[in-house]
Amino acid sequence: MTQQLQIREALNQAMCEEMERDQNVFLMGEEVAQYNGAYKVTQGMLKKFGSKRVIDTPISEAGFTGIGIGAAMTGLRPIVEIMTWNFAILAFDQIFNNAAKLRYMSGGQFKCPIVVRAPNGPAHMLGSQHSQALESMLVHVPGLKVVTCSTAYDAKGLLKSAIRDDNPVMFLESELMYSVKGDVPNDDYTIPLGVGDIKREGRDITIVAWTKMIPLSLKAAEQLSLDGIECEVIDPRTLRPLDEDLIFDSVKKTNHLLIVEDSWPFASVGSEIAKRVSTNIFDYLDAPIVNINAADVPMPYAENLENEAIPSVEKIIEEVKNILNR
Amino acid sequence: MTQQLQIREALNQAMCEEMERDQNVFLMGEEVAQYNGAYKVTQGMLKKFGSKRVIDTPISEAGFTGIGIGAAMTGLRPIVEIMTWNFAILAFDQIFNNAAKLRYMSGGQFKCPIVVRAPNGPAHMLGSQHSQALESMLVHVPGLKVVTCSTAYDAKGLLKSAIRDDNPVMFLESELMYSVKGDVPNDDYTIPLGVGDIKREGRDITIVAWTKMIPLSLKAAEQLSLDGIECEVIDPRTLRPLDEDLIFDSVKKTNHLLIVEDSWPFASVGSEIAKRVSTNIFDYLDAPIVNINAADVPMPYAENLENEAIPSVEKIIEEVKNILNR
Amino acid sequence: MESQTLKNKQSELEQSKNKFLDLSNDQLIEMYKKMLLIRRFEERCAQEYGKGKIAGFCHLYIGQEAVAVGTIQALNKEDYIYASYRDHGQALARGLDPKKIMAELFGKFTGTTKGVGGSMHLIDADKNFMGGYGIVGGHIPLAAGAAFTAKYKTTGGVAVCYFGEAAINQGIFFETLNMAQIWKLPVIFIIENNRYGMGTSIKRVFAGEKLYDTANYLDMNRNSFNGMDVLDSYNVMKSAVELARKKSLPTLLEAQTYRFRGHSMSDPATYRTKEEVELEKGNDPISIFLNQLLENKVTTQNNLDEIEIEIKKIVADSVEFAENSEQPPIEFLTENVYTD
Amino acid sequence: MESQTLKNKQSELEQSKNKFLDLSNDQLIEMYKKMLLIRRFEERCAQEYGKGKIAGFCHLYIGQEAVAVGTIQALNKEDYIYASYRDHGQALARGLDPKKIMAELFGKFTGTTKGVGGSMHLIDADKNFMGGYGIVGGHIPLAAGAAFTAKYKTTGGVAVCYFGEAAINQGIFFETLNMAQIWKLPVIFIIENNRYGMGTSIKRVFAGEKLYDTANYLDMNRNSFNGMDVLDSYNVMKSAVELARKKSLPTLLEAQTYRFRGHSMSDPATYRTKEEVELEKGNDPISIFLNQLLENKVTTQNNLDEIEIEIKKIVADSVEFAENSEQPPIEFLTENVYTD
Ligand SMILES: Cc1ncc(C[n+]2csc(CCOP(=O)(O)OP(=O)(O)O)c2C)c(N)n1
Ligand SMILES: Cc1ncc(C[n+]2csc(CCOP(=O)(O)OP(=O)(O)O)c2C)c(N)n1
Ligand SMILES: [Mg+2]
Ligand SMILES: [Mg+2]
Repeated sequence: MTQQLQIREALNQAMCEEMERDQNVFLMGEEVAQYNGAYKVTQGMLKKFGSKRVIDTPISEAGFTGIGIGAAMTGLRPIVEIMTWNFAILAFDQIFNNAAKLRYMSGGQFKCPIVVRAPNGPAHMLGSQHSQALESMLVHVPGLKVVTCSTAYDAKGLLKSAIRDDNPVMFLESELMYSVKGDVPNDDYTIPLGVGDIKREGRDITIVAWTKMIPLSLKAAEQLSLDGIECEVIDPRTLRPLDEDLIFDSVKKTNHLLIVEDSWPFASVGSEIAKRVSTNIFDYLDAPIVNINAADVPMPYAENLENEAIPSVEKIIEEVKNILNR
Repeated sequence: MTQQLQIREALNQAMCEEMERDQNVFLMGEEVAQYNGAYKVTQGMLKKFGSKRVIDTPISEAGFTGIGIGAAMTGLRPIVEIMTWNFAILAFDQIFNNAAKLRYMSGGQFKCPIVVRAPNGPAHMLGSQHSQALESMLVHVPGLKVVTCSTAYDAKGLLKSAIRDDNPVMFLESELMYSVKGDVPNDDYTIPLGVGDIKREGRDITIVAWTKMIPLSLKAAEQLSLDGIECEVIDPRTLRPLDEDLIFDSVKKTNHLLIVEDSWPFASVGSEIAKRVSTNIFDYLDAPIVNINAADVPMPYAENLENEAIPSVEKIIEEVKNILNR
Repeated sequence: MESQTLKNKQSELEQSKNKFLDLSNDQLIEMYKKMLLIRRFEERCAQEYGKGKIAGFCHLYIGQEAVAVGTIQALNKEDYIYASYRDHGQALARGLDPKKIMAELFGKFTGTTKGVGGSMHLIDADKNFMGGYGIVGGHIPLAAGAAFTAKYKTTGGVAVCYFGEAAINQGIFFETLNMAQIWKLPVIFIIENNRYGMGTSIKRVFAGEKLYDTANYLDMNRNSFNGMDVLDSYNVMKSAVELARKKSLPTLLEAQTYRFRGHSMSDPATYRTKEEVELEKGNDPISIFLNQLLENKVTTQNNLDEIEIEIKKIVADSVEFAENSEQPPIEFLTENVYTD
Repeated sequence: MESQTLKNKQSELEQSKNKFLDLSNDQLIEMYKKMLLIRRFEERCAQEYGKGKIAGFCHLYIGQEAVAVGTIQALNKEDYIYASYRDHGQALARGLDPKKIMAELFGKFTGTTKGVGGSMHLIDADKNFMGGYGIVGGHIPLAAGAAFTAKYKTTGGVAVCYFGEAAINQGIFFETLNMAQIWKLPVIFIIENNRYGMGTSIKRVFAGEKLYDTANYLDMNRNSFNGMDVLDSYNVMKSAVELARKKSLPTLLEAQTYRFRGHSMSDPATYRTKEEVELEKGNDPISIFLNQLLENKVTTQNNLDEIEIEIKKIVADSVEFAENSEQPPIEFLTENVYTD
C-alpha cells in the first residue's frame, strides 16, 4: 500500500515518525514551530510534539547549530533545520570543527547523532547570496555524511536513516522540489545511507546526478531514447559515503560518463566522481568524462541569465550526443 | 643581485614594499602589530608604519574580515592576516557571500581588493581542529583567487601581485615553511597570478604539487632520478585561476600524472586537476592518474599517526613507480 | 483673551518650528514626496509581483518609510549606506532612480545592477548606496569597514547600516559593535525594529528588553526613536551623524516601527492578529506626516493632490521603463566575476 | 580584656568558619592537593616539552589553579565540563587520571583520547569531562547544548564552560548567551580573565569595562570573583550552580586571574612587564590557600610537606607511565572517523 506524497510531506512524516519512535529526537530551527516552517516542511509538528521538542530559534545559525551539536554529544538526537544551506555557512565552523571531529578527536568516546537539514542549491531568481549548492564543501570533510534526495520515497527513507544514524548527517533538500509528488509506502521503511539508486537503466551512457538534476536527467534520457540512445541514470543519493561501486559498475557497462550537478564546477562532487572513475576504471572509458555544472559565477537574478547558468535538459541531451559522437 | 631570505621575510618585504608604494594598503589581524605576528611574518611592521596601518584586532574573525571587505569596497586595500586558515572558517560567510560576490552582484560597480592571508594545512602535532588544508573549499567559489607559495621567491612575487590585484585573493602560506630560505632578487619584481612554474623538468611523469608538497616532490624526484626516472614537478602556485595549460602541456609530454596534496581527498583541488586532465587530454594519458592526499580523517595528534596521515617522499616514490610500472 | 490667543498662536508657531527642526518647507515637502514614492512604488511592486513581472524574494518596506526618509535626510553625499534585503525604501530615499530600481526588479539590463542583483541587492556606487544584502547581519561589518575607510582617508564621511531587529541575534553584530567602538569608527547602526523577523516576534528570540541596550556594556552612544515619525527619525539621526562626523564615534539606534505587509511577498503573515496590524496602521507614518504638514500649513491639500499625481506618474514611468527594457545579454552571465 | 580577647577569638573562628564555607577539612586538603597537582604536573609538562616529549601547542594553567579547583569543587558527577585548549587544570581538577593525561600529551595510546587529541583536547566522557577545544569560543554553544540535554532529560545536571576573556569577542559567545537565557538553560559560563589573549591585553580589544557586563542587557545572572582565591571561586560558583540546578537558570561568571607563564610553550611573553608579572606572582593562589590552611590550622606544615612528596610521586609516575606507553597502532589512524 502506498500513498502519494509531496517531498515536503515525506520529510515531515519521516521526522514525525522518528520523533514518535524516539523521545530523544527533537527539532530546532528558524520558523520551524509556530510558523510551521519557512517551506512548510515542519507543518503541524509544534502542535503534535509541543514546544519542548519543536523549537523556534533566533537567527543565530552558528549558535543554535552548536547547541544542537552539544545536545547530540550528550545523548539527544537533534534535527537542526537551517532555512537554506546558504545560511549554514555561518555554522561551518561548528559543523566542520565540532560535529565532524568530535568522535575522532575524542578517540571514539563521543557520538554526534545530529541531522542538519536545509534546502540546497539555486531556487528561482533569488540572486547570488541565496542560490548556492554547497555539497562540494560538505563532502570534503571527513566525519560528515552528506545525503540528498530526489523523490518523496527517497526523502522519507533517507531522512529516517539519517535521524537514526549516530554520525552527523548533512541532509540536502531542494526548495523547488518540495511540492514534487511521489509514491511512498504506508509501512515503515528506511533506505540505508551510502547506497545509490538506478533511476533508469540504460546501456549507452551513465548519467550521474542528484536532487533537481534527476528529473532533468530523466527527461533528457526519455528524449534521447527516442533517438535510440539509452541512458542509465544513477542517483548516488548519499554523496558521502559515495556508492562508487554502483557508478563503476554502470560505467563498466556503458563505457561513457556524464555527471550533472547544479553546483559550481571547481573541486566539486563531480570532480571527485571524475577522479575516482578515471583513477579506478580508466580502461573502461571509451570517451572523456563530461561534467555539466552550474556556470562558474555567482548566480545572477535575471531570469534569462539564471536559466543559462543552470543545467538544462537541452544541455544534457547535447552533451550526451557529443560524448557518444552522434 | 639577490638576497637569501626566509619565506617569512620574503612575505614581510612584500607587504612592506607595497605599503610604502601605496598608502591605501594596510594590515590587520590578531597579534600582527605589537606582538609582531604569531609567526613573526609581520615583524617590525608596526614600528615602520604605525598603528593606523598595522592594526591588532580582537579574536573576531568574521567581524574583522568583514570590516576588511567593507574597507576594500570603498577604496582601501586591506591585507587581513588570519592566524591560521582553520580560524578563517568563521569568516567563510564574509569571504564567500561578500568578498567573492561583491563585484558580480553589483553588476561590476564594486571592486574588492582584499588579501586574506594565513598559514594553511597541518603543521606539527596540532591535532584535528588546527591542522586543516582548506584550499579545496576556497577554489570552489567563483570570485575568489587562491594563491599558494612554496619558495621565498614565489612568496614575495606572488604576495605583491596579490596586494595589487583588484580581486579578493586568498593567500595560503605554510607554518612549517616560514623559515625555509631561498634567493630573492633585490630589485622589485612581481609574479603574475595564474601562472604556474616548472620546479623541475622531466620527461617521464608529471607531478603537480604546491606549498609543502613541493620540497617533498623535489626530493622524491631527485631520488627517482637515480633510478633513471625523470619527474617533471609543476607548482601551479595560483590554484584559482589554475594554469591548466602548463599542466596539460607537461602531461602531453610525460603521459603520466601524479597529484600530491596535503588536503583531504574528497572533492579536492587534486580531484579538479584529475577531472580537467581526464576530460581535456584524456588520450594523452598512458596510465590512470593518481592523487596522493592527506588521509581522509581529522588529523590526529600522535606523531606516528600524523606522519602516516600526510604525504611523504616514500609515498611519492612508491606511487611514481606504480604508475610507471617500474 | 486676545493676548491669550496670540500667545497660543506664537507658542504653536514655535512648537511647529521646533517640530520641524532645521528643515525648510522645501525639504519637508521633498521628504513627504519620498515617503509617498516608497509607498506607491511598493504598492506597484506588489502588483507586478502578482503578475509575475518581479520574482524571487521581494520584501516590502511599507509602514517603515519614515525611518529611511528621516534618517537619510540627515546624511551627506559622501556618506555610505548599507541596507538589508529590505532595501527599496533606503534606495528610493537616497535618490536612486525609480526607473532603474523597477528595471532591476524586472531583471532588466537597465537596472541598478544590470539585472543581476534583483530586489535584495539594489546598489548604486555613485550615490554611495552600497547595497542590499541577503544574509541577515552579513552586511554589518561592511558598513564598519566603509567607516574605517572614511576615517582612514579623513573624508569626513559617515557610514550607516540598516538591519532588522532579528539581526541582532547574529554574533557578527556584537563583533562589529565592539570594533566600531574600540577603533572609534564613524558608523551608525540602525536597528529597524518592526517587531518580527519573518514570523517570529523578537520577544520570543531575544532575552533582553530594549534592543539598543545591546551597546550598554560597550558604553557606546545609543538611542531609540519613533520610526513612524519622520521628524523624530531625522532628529535623532542628526545627532548621531554629528557625533560620527565631528568626533568619529559610532552610535547604535533603534527605530520603533512596523511593517504593514508580510515579511516578503510569499508571507501571509498570519502570525500577527488583525487587531495588532490595524492598530499599527493607525500610526501610518505618511498620514502622520501629512497631518503635520497640513496642520502647520507647510503645504495645502491641493499641493498634496498634485504630489500624489506626480508620484503616480513616476511609478508608472518606472514600470513602463522596466517593461520596455531588455534583459541582460547572455554574455553578461560571465562578466564581472573578476576584474582586471 | 579577657572577654575582649575571647570575643576576638570567637569572631576569628566564625570568620574562618565563614571563610571555609561548608567545606570540611578533608575537602579543603583535597582542594589544596589538586591545586598543587596542577602546578607540579604542569611544571613537569614544561620540562617534557623542552625535551621534545610533548609537542604541538601546550598551554599551561599555572597561576589560574584556584579557578578550576574552586569552581569544579561545586559540581556533581552528572555535571558537564567544557574547557578551552588551556584544559589541563580543569581536567586534573575534575579528577582525570594524571597518568592518562601525561600519556596523552606524549601522544600515547594510553592517553585520555588514545593519543589523537593531545594537550588541547583532553576528554573523559565517563567523567563528563567533555574536552578540550581549540577554536576560540567554538565550544561555548556545545556547553549550552549539554545543558539543553540535562534540562530535556531532567537529569538535574548542569553544564559549565570555561574560556579566556578574549573569547568574548567571538560572536558565538553572544549568540549562545542569548539562547541560554531565553531557553533557561542550566549552564554556567566562566570567563577566565587572565587579562591577555596571547600577547594582547583585553583592554586593547574590548571596548567595555567589566567583562561580565556583557550579560547586562539580557538580564542574566552574573558575577565576578577573585580567581586567585580558591574559596571565593568555590563560593561564587556554588550560588551559580544552585541557580542552575534548582531554577534552571544560566549564569555568566568572570574570574579575575592571571597566567604566570606565556600563552603557550612557544611564547616568551615579552608583552608584559616584569614588574606586572612579579606583582601578580605575589598573589599566587597556592600560597594564598596554603597560608589560609596553616593560619586556620586546617593542616600542619608537616602534612603539607607530605603532600608535596605525594604529588611529586604522582607526577613522576605519570611521566613514567607515559614514557612506557606505546604509540597508537597505525591502524588507529582511520578508526573513529565514523561510528556504526
Ligand atoms: C543568515 C540568515 N539566516 C536566515 C535568513 C532568512 N531570513 C531572511 S529575512 C529573515 C528575518 C529577518 O528579520 P529582521 O532582521 O527583523 O528584518 P525584517 O525582515 O523584519 O526587516 C530571515 C530569517 C537569512 N537571509 N540569512
Ligand atoms: C577562532 C580562533 N582564533 C584564533 C585562535 C588562536 N588563539 C589561540 S588562543 C588565543 C588567545 C585566546 O586568549 P583568551 O581567550 O584570553 O584565553 P587564554 O589563552 O588567555 O586562556 C588565540 C588568538 C584560535 N585558536 N581560534
Ligand atoms: Mg524585523
Ligand atoms: Mg586570556
